Amino acid sequence: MPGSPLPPDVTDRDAFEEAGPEAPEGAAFVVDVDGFEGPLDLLLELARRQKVDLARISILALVEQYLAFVEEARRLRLELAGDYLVMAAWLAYLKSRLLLPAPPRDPGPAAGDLAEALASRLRRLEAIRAAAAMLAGRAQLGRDVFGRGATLPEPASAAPGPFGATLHELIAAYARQRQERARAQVTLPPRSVWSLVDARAALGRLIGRRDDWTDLDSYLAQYLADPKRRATVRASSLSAVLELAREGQILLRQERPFAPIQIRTAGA
Amino acid sequence: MSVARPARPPEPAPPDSVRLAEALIFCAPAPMTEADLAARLPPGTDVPALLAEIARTYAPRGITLARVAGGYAFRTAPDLAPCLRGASPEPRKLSRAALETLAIVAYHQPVTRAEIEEIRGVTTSKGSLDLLLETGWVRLRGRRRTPGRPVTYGTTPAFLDHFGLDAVSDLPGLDELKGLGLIEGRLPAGVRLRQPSDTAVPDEDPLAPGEDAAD
Amino acid sequence: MSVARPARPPEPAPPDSVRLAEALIFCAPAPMTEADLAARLPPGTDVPALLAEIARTYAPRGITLARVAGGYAFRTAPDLAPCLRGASPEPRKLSRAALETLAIVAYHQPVTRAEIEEIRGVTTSKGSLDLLLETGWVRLRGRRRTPGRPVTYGTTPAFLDHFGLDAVSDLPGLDELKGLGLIEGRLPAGVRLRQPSDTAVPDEDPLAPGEDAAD
Repeated sequence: MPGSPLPPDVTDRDAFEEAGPEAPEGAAFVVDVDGFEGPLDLLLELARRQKVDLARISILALVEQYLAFVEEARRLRLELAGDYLVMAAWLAYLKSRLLLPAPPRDPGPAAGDLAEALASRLRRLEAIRAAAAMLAGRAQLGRDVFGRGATLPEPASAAPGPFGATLHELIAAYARQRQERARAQVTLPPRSVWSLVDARAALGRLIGRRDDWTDLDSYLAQYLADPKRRATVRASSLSAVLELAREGQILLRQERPFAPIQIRTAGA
Repeated sequence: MSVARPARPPEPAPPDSVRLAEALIFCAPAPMTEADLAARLPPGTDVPALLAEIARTYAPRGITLARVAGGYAFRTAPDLAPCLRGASPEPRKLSRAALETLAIVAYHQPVTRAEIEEIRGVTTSKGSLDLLLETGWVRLRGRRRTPGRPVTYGTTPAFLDHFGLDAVSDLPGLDELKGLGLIEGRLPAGVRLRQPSDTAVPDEDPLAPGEDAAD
Repeated sequence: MSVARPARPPEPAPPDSVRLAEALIFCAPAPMTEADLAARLPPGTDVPALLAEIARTYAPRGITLARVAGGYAFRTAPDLAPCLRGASPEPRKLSRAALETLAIVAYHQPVTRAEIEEIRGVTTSKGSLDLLLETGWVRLRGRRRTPGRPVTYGTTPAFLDHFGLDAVSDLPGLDELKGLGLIEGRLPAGVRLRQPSDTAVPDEDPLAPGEDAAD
């Protein structure tokens, strides 16, 4: 493969958006991939460097160059955006299909078709790029040609003009209004909390009646019924039984980690 | 009188300084003074003579060179004014409140005035709805079958026509507004965003004959 | 070259219909179609001949008659561009991504957001389409008759006007791209692209009356 797979003069914010300030120290060498807007764009650039008509590029060579690029980025411990890795995985699959004979009665599409589909996508992107350049190169209103600059004085007794608004103004107004309402209306659902005091009072009432080992949860059945309260009931009742045990009112036991906690009154 | 004379020779081109001066005056947002022109024309241009030449050329035409506010501008010939009155005046812009009210009518129709106020979170002036009725984009649809039987509002075919829609349901929904970057994040449950529709609804009665002319 | 020639005779006056047409086109806020003109000119006026006459008269001047967006408008002569630049504030330049998105919308219209992303191979950054909608060059066209009924995008007359095009079929290189099969390219299953058109296409839009896309 000719030259380094890494273009020397580039930096891509998209490609490296996940490499924040906490990027590994090892990535001191900055690889510049500016201008690449995603994996397809990178592939197109690599294809252009084959300096042949897109209709006659070697897809296999292109795949290898792309995989080498990703490999190099990995070697440099650069974090590539997910899109690039997804494409790399697909290209690795394509490469294996291109190199290995197709398994008998393979239900998937032929390797040649997959390669052609990729080449066709690249040709389409290149074509639209060329079209965009042609469009941008045209004489543009307000840049190259100009219309009447001044607003004309309204002729006397002119009828008022028709009302004008664009669809974009309309939907933007709706979105803005809904968004503002959303901000104005932030309501947090009230949290239902079972306090330590609640837990002690409830357990105190219940435990006094039993003197055999009983699962803590069986006392709490009625309180645990509401899924939203389950966490707070468990947390507060555990704290409460620990307190009761420290005060010598009850005994606690647990046979193994995560087994049910059992309690009985200390006096029995 | 026929104006098509195919054998007519092309017009002789005026000097470049005249062409440039014409273009400058035409595209300037305000009348151009002789000094403005002198600064943009080739050095040494006789600006007064050039303006006189342009004025003479355009004098018999539909567009003439006028001296206004200490400068020069192209204006339609004064004698044509009666024929131009009402010729495509600049469109009037809707206020933000009117645009928002229109959007709510479009997305939430059929909707009553009280509902519009509840959705917007502010009192909607009657003027805003009256203005929208005047645009021809909003209509009285019927009456809600609730106490007080309030009038419901909806959009008109002229609304669809103006905004290039085939149906109200073609208005973009939540996902599309998000995709366009117009809405960010999640909307709380209390803030409804409707997929609009303008079909008949069960709790609405049609207006009595002649009632739509009343309000 | 001196332009001041005091002895020069006054220009012959063009017919009144020509003068009126010039004035109408000059003061219209948007390009005027032949139909717009016919409605405002004396009955029986040969509008195409009259427009040809105006175009011929103005061809060598600094202001010329341009055919844009299916209508006619006066525009400064394109060759004067270098001398006029800076006469008014430079319009905002589109980013490469926005320009590419615009080109896809123009050449592939009607097109959905998913198709734009498929062609570019990247997620369209939020705001790119929004920006194009805001410039008034791209519009929501309707909905594709495929599952999910995605919104389709197309270009506006303002887009044609801005790029000096009479119609979408005048897009540069369009025939070549079509010939190469690059407009009707491969797209995800169930989605077919056709040559750009800003008129209704068979698998788009027209909703049956009363069809309800409510969520």
